[in-house]
Amino acid sequence: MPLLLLPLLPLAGFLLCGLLGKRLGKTFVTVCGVGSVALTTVLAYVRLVPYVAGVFSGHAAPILERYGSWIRAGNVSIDFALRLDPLSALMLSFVTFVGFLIHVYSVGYMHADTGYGRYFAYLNLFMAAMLTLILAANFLVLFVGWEGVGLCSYLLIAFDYLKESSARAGRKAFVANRVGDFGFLIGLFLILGVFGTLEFDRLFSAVAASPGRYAPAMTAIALCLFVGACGKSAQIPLYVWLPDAMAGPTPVSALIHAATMVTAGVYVVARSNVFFRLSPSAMAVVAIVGGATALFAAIIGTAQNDIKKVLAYSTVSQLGYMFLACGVGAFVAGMFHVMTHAFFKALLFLGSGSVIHAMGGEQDMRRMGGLRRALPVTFWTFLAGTLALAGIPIWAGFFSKDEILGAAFAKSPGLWLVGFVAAGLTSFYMFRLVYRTFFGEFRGTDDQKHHLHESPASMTVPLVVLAVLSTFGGLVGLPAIVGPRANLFHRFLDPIVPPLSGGFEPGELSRGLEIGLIAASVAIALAGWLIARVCYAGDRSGSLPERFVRAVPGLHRVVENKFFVDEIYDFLIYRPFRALARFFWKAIDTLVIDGLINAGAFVVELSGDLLRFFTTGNVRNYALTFLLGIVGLLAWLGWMGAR
Amino acid sequence: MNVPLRDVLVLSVALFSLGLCGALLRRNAITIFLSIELMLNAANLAIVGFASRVGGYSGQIVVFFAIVVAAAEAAVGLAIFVAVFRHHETIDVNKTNLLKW
Amino acid sequence: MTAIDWVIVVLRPLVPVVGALLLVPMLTWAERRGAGLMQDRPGPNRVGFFGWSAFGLGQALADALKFFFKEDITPDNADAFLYTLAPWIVMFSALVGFSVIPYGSTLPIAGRSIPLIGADIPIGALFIFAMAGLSVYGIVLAGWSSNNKYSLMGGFRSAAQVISYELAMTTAGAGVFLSAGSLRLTEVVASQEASILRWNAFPQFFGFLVFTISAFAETNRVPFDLAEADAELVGGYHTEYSAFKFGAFFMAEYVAMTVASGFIVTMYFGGWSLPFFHPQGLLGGLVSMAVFAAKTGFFLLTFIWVRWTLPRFRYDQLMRLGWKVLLPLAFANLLWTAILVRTGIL
Amino acid sequence: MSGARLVFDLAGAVAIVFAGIMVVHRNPIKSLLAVVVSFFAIAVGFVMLSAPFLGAIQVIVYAGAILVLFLFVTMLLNLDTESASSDRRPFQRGLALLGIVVFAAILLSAVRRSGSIVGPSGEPPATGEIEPLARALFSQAALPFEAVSILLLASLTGAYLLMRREPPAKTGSAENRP
Repeated sequence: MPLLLLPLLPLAGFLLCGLLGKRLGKTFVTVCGVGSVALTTVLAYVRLVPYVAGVFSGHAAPILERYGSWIRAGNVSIDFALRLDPLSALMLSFVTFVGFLIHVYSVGYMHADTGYGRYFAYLNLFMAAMLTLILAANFLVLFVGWEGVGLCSYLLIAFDYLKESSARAGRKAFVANRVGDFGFLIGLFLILGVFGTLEFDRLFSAVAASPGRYAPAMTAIALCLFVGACGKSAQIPLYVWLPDAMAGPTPVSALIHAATMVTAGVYVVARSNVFFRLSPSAMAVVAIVGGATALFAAIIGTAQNDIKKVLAYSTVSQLGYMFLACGVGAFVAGMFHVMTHAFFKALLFLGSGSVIHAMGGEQDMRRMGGLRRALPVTFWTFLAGTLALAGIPIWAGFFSKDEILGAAFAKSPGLWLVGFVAAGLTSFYMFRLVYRTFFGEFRGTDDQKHHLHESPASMTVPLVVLAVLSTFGGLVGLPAIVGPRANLFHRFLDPIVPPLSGGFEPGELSRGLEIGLIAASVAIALAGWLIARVCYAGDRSGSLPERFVRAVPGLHRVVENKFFVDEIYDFLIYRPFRALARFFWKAIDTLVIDGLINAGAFVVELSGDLLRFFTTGNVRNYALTFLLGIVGLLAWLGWMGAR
Repeated sequence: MNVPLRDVLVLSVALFSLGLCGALLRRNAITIFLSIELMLNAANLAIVGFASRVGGYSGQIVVFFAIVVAAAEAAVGLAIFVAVFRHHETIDVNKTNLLKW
Repeated sequence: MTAIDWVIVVLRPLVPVVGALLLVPMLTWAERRGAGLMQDRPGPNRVGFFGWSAFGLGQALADALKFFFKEDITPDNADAFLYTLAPWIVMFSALVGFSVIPYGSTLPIAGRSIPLIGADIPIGALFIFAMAGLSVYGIVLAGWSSNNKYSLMGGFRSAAQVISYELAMTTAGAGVFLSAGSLRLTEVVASQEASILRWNAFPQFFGFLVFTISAFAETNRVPFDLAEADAELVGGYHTEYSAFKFGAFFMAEYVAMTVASGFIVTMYFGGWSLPFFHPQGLLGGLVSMAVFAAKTGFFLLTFIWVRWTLPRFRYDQLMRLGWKVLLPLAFANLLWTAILVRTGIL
Repeated sequence: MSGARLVFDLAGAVAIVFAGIMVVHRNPIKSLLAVVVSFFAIAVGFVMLSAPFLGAIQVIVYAGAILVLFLFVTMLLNLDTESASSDRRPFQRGLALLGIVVFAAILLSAVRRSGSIVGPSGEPPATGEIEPLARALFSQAALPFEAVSILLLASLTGAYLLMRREPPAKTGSAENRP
């Protein structure tokens, strides 16, 4: 079974759903859309299981499948090739599985939508692009998937294209992504210029062979790639599109804007860790941007009232964590968090989707409350996701986040402090969300109250499965204190971070310090929980936050309005750009170019007015003119010949 | 090669000039078209004359194609005349000046 | 060249031409008697010679005399010159076709071996096509110069019909030239001499069919006689004609039939050759002429038989048959023959 | 004077005479018939120039098809004899005649001066046979041959579109229906 089949199957599903979906009806779309992804998942695991087993028994060599030459120009030759190595295997395992679950969930969630066929077509196209991205064996194939997921993200955010805000959000996502993609593309050209190839194997072995030779060029390449990663993974300063992207259907937020696509940036950084590690300054930039994003987004998240917006900022914040991990050299820890985050954030989004579904489209937490009794499955699974995200021990997020914080501390206590505070905030806003939504009295309309119901099985089953994964998924990466070989995840993924002389290596912690750090992070998570409970549950719920707001009104306004970042961008970038465009339109285009063209037209018209009197419409006049011309020509030729 | 080339060329020039006369002096579109065909034939004759002097078959092939093209041209030209006649009830070229400014 | 050579050169094309002209009275008689046979009536059976009825053979001569002595009318507003010229164009173009058809092998006389063909020119077949194409001028001009709308319509129909069917006929004929590798009719006959299976009518059956049907159309015979169509157009292009000018049209039709039959025989039925009997010398020459005459006679009888069997086509049916059935069929036949020749079967 | 030259010159004389008749005759049908004779004479000229195939094509295609088409259309349009009176345009006529005379004079002087410039190439002279012509036509000129067939198809379609009446008539002839 060739790897190529994995992207091709969803692509076929896309074509079938997109071209025939409207004609053949919903059943056909369900079978094609979900079936293709189900088959892809099965086939992916058919490939994965033997490979993973092989890696654990010491055969970690990547599988390379080449399907033919794609571009051949001069001495540059790029193949269309896919590869399976531990990193892509990891991504493949959860992208297919989570993707499949979300497809199943979508069947229930989208059942009443008129764009059912279109939705599944886009979703399948996304799967095809995402699989291309993670299975790519060189940067060009990766870029195809990279652009493909960007396109699908745009299409799905603007899925409800009749709504002005959705279309606007889609456009914003697309433009922000283009900024990042531009940097990414420059990075690719730099790589091509320095190495003459885009093949992962050849690139990384070339660097590993002589790090000193290539180190000077690495900062530029790494930073360009990181710009691309910032765009795709919503980091400062390009994060603004992700909160708006919540305009798309909730399963899309779960699949694309939480579990898979947004982690592509982390994936690329981890994939090209060799480049990054050779440039300490680039690593510092990655770490600082990641840490800053983690804290910044967490702060904004505490003041949001839209259930999906909270989760969106949480996603931005968690992505910041992943980059923080990469920035301090803990690429494996970063990827570990990618995986656990995929489980619990998909779970949380799907849970919120279930809530929104039950509330008839309502997303504002101020009108919810007490949903625990009406939606028991949703509540318990959501709680599992919250515990995982907050970093409560046993649940998946605890292990990954803790590993990141540990690595950050080893590198720089300052970075650790940022992550530590962000962890507390995370715990706070997540439990705030849970208390506001599931506890207390119902604050919505009577109509909504009447309507409350648990979601259908197609939605709850994926929730349960994801809840189990969120709860126990972290056990594959037990911390080092449990035992030297207990961390299966490291044993599997370590080959992707080859030893590099002169490279940037993560620091080591003493055993005691590690235990202390774990205790500290558990403590702050519990503290966040406690504060949330005090503020939003029990007797004095509500009054405490109000008093806080009254005490520092400015701060609250700033946070609630997301630090006015959109407005700043509007002022700094959008308006000058618009003015420039206006200048080019009015001054250059209308005056200069149109003027030139009109002048030309005027000359033509004038000469036509003068010459038209020769056009008598009488054929014989034309023939006579023709003859006289030929006679003249012949006479001239004869005269020339006579000379 | 019994026919001298000069005979052929003189005949060709004569026919061509007669064709020119018809094309320039007559007003009936069909006659003008016929005159054009005559000029075409005069040219064909000259080519065949040169071909028989030069040897080989290239000249004859050229004339063959010229005749085929003439057939195509005649079909379209006559169709145009019929179409013009349907509109104007005449094909006198002095009375049909659609292309006038 | 001696005087006898000149005599032979003149006689060679003259023999079939005179033969065809002499055949005309016989054919008119055969036509009428054939019609009688098919319609279960006697047909002309009285006019004979010196008291002997001779199956009515004398009727043809009587008709010929009548043509000579009737009043020759030229309508007032007719274009007298073209009106007179038209029948002779038809007659001429019909007769001259015979000068390139081989009507026998060779005849050894006075120490010379005389090829029995008017003129063995390299483009023999094209010559016949060219002459058949010219005959349409006679019909169209007759129709136009009569200054009669029925005549004009007959002329129109004839022009469109002949051009349309000429295409199918030449395309079908191309198959024969392909297998013979020549346009020279003697070589066309020679290519069919070997066995009866080499007669082009067998490997190119559809070509033969198209060719024969087109020949009917080219000679304006039923079921393609729309140019005269006595039921609709009175007499078509010869409505106004009388006396000997009419006689010329009348004769030309039978001469054209004879040429067409001879052409079909040459193209598809081995010409003068017999597949199993190859006598030499004087006998061979005479036998070959007899064989050619017999084969041609068979097709002449076919012409008559068809005339009294099939009704006339409607004009649109005629056009549809020519362009949509016969022409594609002729091209298919050409392709088929090309395959046969390429694979070496022919 | 050889036989071929005699025949050629006679045919040439016929061609010129009938071309002249074509130019001066006011009745389009008579003009057309004059052209037919002229083309027939040119066909004879082709045969005398060792191009019998072109002679046959000339008769079959030109005389037998193209000019029949002309005749057909001329009769269909029922054109009157061209009247001599209206719209004479003397200046144009004079200029045209002058142009033609000068044109013919230039060409004839060119023929007189350079009749011997063209000489035989290495290729064998054309005989009356068709086979070498066919070989040349279908090998070295195969591509133009195909192109010309497409041209014919295009002109057929074009002629049909131009002649079609709007709305297109139903199939089946109207003239035979009551």
